Amino acid sequence: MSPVDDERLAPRSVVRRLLARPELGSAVGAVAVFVFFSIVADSFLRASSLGTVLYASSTIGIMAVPVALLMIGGEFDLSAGVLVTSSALVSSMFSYQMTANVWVGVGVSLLVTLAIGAFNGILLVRTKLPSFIITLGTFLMLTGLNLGFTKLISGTVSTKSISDMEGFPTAQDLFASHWTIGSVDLQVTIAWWLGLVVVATWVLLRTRAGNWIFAAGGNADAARAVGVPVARTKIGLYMAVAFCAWISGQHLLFSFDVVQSGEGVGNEFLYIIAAVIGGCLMTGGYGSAIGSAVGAFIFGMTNKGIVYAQWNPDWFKFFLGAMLLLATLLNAWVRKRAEAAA
Amino acid sequence: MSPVDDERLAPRSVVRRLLARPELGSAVGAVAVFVFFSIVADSFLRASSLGTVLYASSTIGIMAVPVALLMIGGEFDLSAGVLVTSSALVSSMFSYQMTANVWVGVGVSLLVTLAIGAFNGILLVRTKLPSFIITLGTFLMLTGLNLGFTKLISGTVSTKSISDMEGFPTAQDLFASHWTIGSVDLQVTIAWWLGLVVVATWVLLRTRAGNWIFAAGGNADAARAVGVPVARTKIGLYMAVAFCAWISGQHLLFSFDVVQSGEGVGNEFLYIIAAVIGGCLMTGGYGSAIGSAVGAFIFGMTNKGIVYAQWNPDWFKFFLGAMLLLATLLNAWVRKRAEAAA
Amino acid sequence: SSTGGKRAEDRAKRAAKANSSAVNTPHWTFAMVTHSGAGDTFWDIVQSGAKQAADKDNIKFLYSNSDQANEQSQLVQAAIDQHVDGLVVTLAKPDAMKAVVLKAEKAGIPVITINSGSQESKEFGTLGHIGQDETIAGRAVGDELNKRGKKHALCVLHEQGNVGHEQRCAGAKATFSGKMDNLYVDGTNMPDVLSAIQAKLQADKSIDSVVTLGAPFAATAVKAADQAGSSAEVDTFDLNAQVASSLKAGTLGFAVDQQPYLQGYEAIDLLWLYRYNANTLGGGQPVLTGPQIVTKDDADALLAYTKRGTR
Amino acid sequence: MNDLTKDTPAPAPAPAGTPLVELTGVSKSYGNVRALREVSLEVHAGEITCVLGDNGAGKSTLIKIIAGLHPHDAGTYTIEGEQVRHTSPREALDRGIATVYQDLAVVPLMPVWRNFFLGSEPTKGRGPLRRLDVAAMRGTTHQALLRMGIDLRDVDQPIGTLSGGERQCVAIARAVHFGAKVLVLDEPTAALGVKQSGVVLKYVAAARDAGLGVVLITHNPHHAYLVGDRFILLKRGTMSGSHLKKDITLDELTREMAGGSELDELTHELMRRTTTAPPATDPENPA
Amino acid sequence: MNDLTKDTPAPAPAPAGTPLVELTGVSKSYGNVRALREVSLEVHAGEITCVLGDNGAGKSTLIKIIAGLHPHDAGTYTIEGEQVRHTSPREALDRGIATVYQDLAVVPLMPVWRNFFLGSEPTKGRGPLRRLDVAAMRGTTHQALLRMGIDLRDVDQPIGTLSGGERQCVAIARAVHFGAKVLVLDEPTAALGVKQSGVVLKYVAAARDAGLGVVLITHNPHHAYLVGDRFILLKRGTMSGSHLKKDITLDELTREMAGGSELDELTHELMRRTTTAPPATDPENPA
Ligand SMILES: Nc1ncnc2c1ncn2[C@@H]1O[C@H](COP(=O)(O)OP(=O)(O)OP(=O)(O)O)[C@@H](O)[C@H]1O
Ligand SMILES: Nc1ncnc2c1ncn2[C@@H]1O[C@H](COP(=O)(O)OP(=O)(O)OP(=O)(O)O)[C@@H](O)[C@H]1O
Ligand SMILES: [Mg+2]
Ligand SMILES: [Mg+2]
Repeated sequence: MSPVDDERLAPRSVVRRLLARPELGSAVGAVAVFVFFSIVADSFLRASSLGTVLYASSTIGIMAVPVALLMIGGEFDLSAGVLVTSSALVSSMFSYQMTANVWVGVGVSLLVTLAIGAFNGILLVRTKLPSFIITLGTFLMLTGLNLGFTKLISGTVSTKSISDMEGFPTAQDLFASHWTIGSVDLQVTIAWWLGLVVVATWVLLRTRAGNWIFAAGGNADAARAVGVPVARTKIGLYMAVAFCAWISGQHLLFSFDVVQSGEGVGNEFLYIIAAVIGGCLMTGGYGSAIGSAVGAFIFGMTNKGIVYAQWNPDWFKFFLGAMLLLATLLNAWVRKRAEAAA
Repeated sequence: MSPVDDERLAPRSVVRRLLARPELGSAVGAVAVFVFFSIVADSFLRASSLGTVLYASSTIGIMAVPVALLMIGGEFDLSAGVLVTSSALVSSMFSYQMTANVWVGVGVSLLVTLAIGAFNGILLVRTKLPSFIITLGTFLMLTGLNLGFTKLISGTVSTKSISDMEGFPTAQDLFASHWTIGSVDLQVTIAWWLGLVVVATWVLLRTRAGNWIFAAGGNADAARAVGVPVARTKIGLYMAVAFCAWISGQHLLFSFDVVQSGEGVGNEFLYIIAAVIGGCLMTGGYGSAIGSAVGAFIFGMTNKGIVYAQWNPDWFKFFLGAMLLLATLLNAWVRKRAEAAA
Repeated sequence: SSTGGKRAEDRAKRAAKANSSAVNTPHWTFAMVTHSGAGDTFWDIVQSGAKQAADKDNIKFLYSNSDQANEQSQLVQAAIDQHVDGLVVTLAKPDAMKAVVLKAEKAGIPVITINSGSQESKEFGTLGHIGQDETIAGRAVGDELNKRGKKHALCVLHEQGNVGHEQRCAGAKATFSGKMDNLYVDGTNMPDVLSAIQAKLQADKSIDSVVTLGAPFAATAVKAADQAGSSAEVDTFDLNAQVASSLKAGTLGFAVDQQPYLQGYEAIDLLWLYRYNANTLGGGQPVLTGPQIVTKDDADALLAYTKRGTR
Repeated sequence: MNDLTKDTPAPAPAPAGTPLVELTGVSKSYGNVRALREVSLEVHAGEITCVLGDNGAGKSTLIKIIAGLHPHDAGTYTIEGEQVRHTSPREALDRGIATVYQDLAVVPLMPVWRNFFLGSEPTKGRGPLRRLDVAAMRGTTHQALLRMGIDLRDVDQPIGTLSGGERQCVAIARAVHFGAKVLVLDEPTAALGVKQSGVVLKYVAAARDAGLGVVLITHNPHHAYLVGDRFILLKRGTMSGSHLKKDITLDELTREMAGGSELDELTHELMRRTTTAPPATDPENPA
Repeated sequence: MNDLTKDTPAPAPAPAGTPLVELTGVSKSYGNVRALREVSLEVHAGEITCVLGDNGAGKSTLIKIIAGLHPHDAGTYTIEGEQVRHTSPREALDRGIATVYQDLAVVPLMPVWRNFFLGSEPTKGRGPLRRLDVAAMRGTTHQALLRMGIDLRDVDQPIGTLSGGERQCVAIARAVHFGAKVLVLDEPTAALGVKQSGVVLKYVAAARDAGLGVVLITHNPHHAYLVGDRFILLKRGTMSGSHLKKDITLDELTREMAGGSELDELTHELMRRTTTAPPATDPENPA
């Protein structure tokens, strides 16, 4: 039977149906922001500028994907920002101190980062404390460890350069290369970002794990009652965050060669912001990976668009806040209209 | 009838009953932290140090009280930190520019700050967007406005001194005086803090508004269905945050005379941290004002205790994170044990 | 008082250490409280200078920092509570520090100010000031840019609302004869720094020089200029190993050094001198550690020092 | 504290014949889901109006419109002759309409007594000393539940830890306590035990006798027939019948509720499979 | 897709006489609340065990222990003779125990079909291409609900927007679909219409006929007496009776459930007040 034949349903156009989806409803805000800056900022529409905006969006977007998944699963990760730095520091310092091929460092870093993610998740499910306080704890601890270890090992607050070490060029190809197509400079992070969005969307919508993520965030007790392994799902989500932090961390290392130990603080909020603008609920159970990408793109466009528009930089944050709020309002309004349309 | 007579109830000691309350269960962590630093830090137990720790706790605690109420009511306020600065900037710049009695500036600042709080609340109940995104928007906008206006008016990033203006001494008495009792220096903020905790506890437990706050955070739909004015309650909570931000802002102004426009960013999390350590649920509907005070005290003690203990400052954040996590774990564990005891 | 236990053990250790250090004055404790954010290169070098002096002078050195005025004053108070024997503070936000600095002096603790706040330092009655006014450093940059014939410069601030940063840019703007724009970036997010500078250079092709306010951002600015296809010269405040080698390689125009090592070292040493010998320095005037313009020619000599983290 | 048969003030007499609540041609859609179409209903003082219908027929939607939880899309809603369009349940409450929702509308983490009085807390003292009358609130709660046959250990227990039926009793006791003119009950006896169901029906009858208008939703034709004066039948969002008690027998009512002939077939099938004798002919509990 | 009478594999025959599930002297406290004390129960293949009792008697607590949601504090729990102590509902599910909880355990924001299969999703493909069999999941859901008399517009609707009864039907259809050896139902017909209640009883009977053990909680003595083989009566957390069908009449059962003589009084009181004739002597729906 086709549901549209039911006399209890009013017919609804395809456009409205699409706009009601969390993935697509949020795109309206992105289009609006794009059009707006195309008009007010001369240089915004240039191909080269697009490359810059996409790069800025991708560096947030890569992390916004797992953070969105985690939020759908009902949890936060405040340590995501510094974890990126930790991951970069581990590869760099391990390779340097052991005079090893940088790939060894990269591998060790993956293990360490995943272990930290697992630590977050296990502590969460064991202690049943709110994830805010758990990951706040790891956030502070990692911040301290980043600084403490770097000073202990390098003697300064940043790592030593590893650009002349074995394996650096190949690792750089993977994590920090860029292609120039015409006048557009496309960073490899954009490919990583899109790849992650596709994989995350597939996982969310077409696998059992995805079903479990929605359930764990939507109603953890009910999910447990019908046999969903909620604890394992949440630990897995934290490890997914860690995995993406590892990618971001390696990008940081291989594109800037030297890592400052104090970096990453505060970035966790950018990821959450991207996820929320893209329609993820703070309370869990609702959202999408594509939405997080749209959110990251809105953030990236606004953030850089204000620079392209050459507005007075003293008011930068004001414009940023106002634009983000407007874009999100527009998203929400469109989605509501689309849903409510009889 | 006395519930203890019921054959379906196991008897339970008074201590266990008290420990199961959110207000008191959290105090165990505070005692533990206190004892710990008394042992490891020689200068921690000195009377003058106690004054410093209490002052540090009170500056967070004053804001943690309304933030805890807001969290019980199911919402966040990310703009709370910069709102304090805005409030201070408004009084200072208004008084200076108008060459008015500083009390006029203080009054104008109260109105402006309350208006910003009301703006947050109204936007929240109107748009039904998550409070995270709304107050993130105001956070960014206020940050921009603080800097933009200050530079516009003063030409630099800080305000002009108003210490020689009319009314300054009396205002300073109210917001930034201190009493020296023996060798202990007690700031007036401590009195404000305790006063706010008492009022907030009274409101929460003994007034209709308190009932509504718990209901709005515990189940907003149900609360609305039985006639609770949820929207008004939430707007009121945002205005309570604004009111306390005004107090903190005036303290900032009258104790330092000059206000830096870039300050306050990030403090909103300290308030949330204090509330969460004190037992407030991130999901709303549970918590207490006393808990927030205990949380602020734990945070203040830890933060300063590490300094008194003279540990390597590179690892400061690590110790801070670890101690906070341990204190919260201890709180949660004690409360659970107390509740579960048959 | 007691003859055993931890304290006695500490005393013995101290005695042993005293023998190994250059001086045998009592084991004083000096505290330094700065307005630095966490993990800042500049303040790291200040600290290592201070530590070096502390080791030589048989000093126990305590360091704490906060970029919030309120918090910084509380940290000074904590140092007073610990009855330290000497105090080094920065006066980036002088009004916020006034009360507590006076309190320290009242408690008999000698205070020396470093880095910023040369004017207020005297006003607060401290022993002296060692450092450089951020505005003066900025002015030096403006002059140097003029000398290099630049017309349109970009000042990259990596912390919004930071007083010192504003003063640096304002100083440069004051002496620079061309046009100067500010750009705020998020210093804890290197990709953001990169893309923001890149965007600015793409938006305004007339920019011919970029001034970063911290050494770690210089390399990123170079990369941004490169990717934006801009030929702008990158100059920076402060030094580190990367900056020194970039100067040598010619990818950076110049750097303005204010010798942070010296600020830390001298402050502690002066406190020691004061306690030991009641010496003061500067004759009521601030002792300036900069600004010193470092270019390709000087880079070679400095490279070794930057590598070990003392320049 | 509040025994309906004696304490409730008699409602102000409405103009003769004017129903307390009247819905005419009311419709309601959720997005593109049409939950109600053209439904009319009258609630008179001293009468019990039963709304009956299959699952998903739109009964709760109708209730929510009366309670002011959702505004109606079309049609008119009048209270004592005055046309209204509620934007919040508060307005309906202030007009004397008390409702028990199917999902109960309780705040799980709050103590039972706070839930009982939520939205209508009694206070004592004045000025800044005005405060909740906690002792009275606890006492009333405990008494009201005891009268329904629920002997709570502790009214300070979070309501989320009560059993399903206990929770339902709190919601009903609350509505009965605050009901001034109209009492609206959405499947009040769903989770209740035999004894509690009896008490609820007794309350409903008492409320009617005290001159209140009652709207009762139930899936139990026995309950409905026992106390109801009017029966509104909903089917897939539309009205499929409206009867006065005198015009219909229990048999017919049951048949209509179950959708006619299908029922016979089903009963037959079940009979065949089970080895038991047909159930005793006793009346349904407590009737 | 899965009609119990034909599709369900017959459970592996347990050693003769060994109950599928046996609880002996089981107790459970929530903090200092003693919800269950020394309760024993047996569930045999091809038998329906009814758990009856007042509100708050501890029925749901018993169910949750069987379902593995809460571990028991004391006593023993054996499945097919093997002593167990579940730490998660997954273990009980894997042992073939499917449960309908009183609070239904659904995830409101998720579509109906995802809720239906939650925790036991069918997949197709292999390796990295292993994915949910979405078409089958939707189809099965729609069919299973249709057989219960619920004609959903759209299985993609979030389950939170379904009516109370529709939601309950999803939960029951799910348990019936996945129930392998033991089916545990906590007040399954509470929110159901006349027709749906009949279907559920039919399902229960069919499950029994297919050799499953069934635990049924209900407040309706007619329903219980119609299908039950054993009756366990709980009162304030303790067992107050355990009867085989042959040892008890419907009348006695109803009386015991209502707590004895109190009921008569109540019925009497209600009779006096209402002006209606005693209800028709028709058997309760659908029986
Ligand atoms: N989590 C809990 N914490 C404390 N007490 C609880 C909790 N859950 C249930 N109880 C108490 O245990 C007792 C038994 O509850 P249970 O839900 O098992 O009753 P029930 O027999 O299912 O009742 P009903 O017929 O109303 O559903 C109740 O009095 C209830 O208040
Ligand atoms: N918020 C909503 N959004 C979309 N559809 C809804 C919503 N609420 C209810 N519906 C749909 O409207 C129809 C009527 O629902 P309602 O709750 O009024 O039924 P009901 O008659 O009370 O059923 P029950 O006897 O099962 O409680 C149902 O089919 C339901 O799926
Ligand atoms: Mg309903
Ligand atoms: Mg139950």
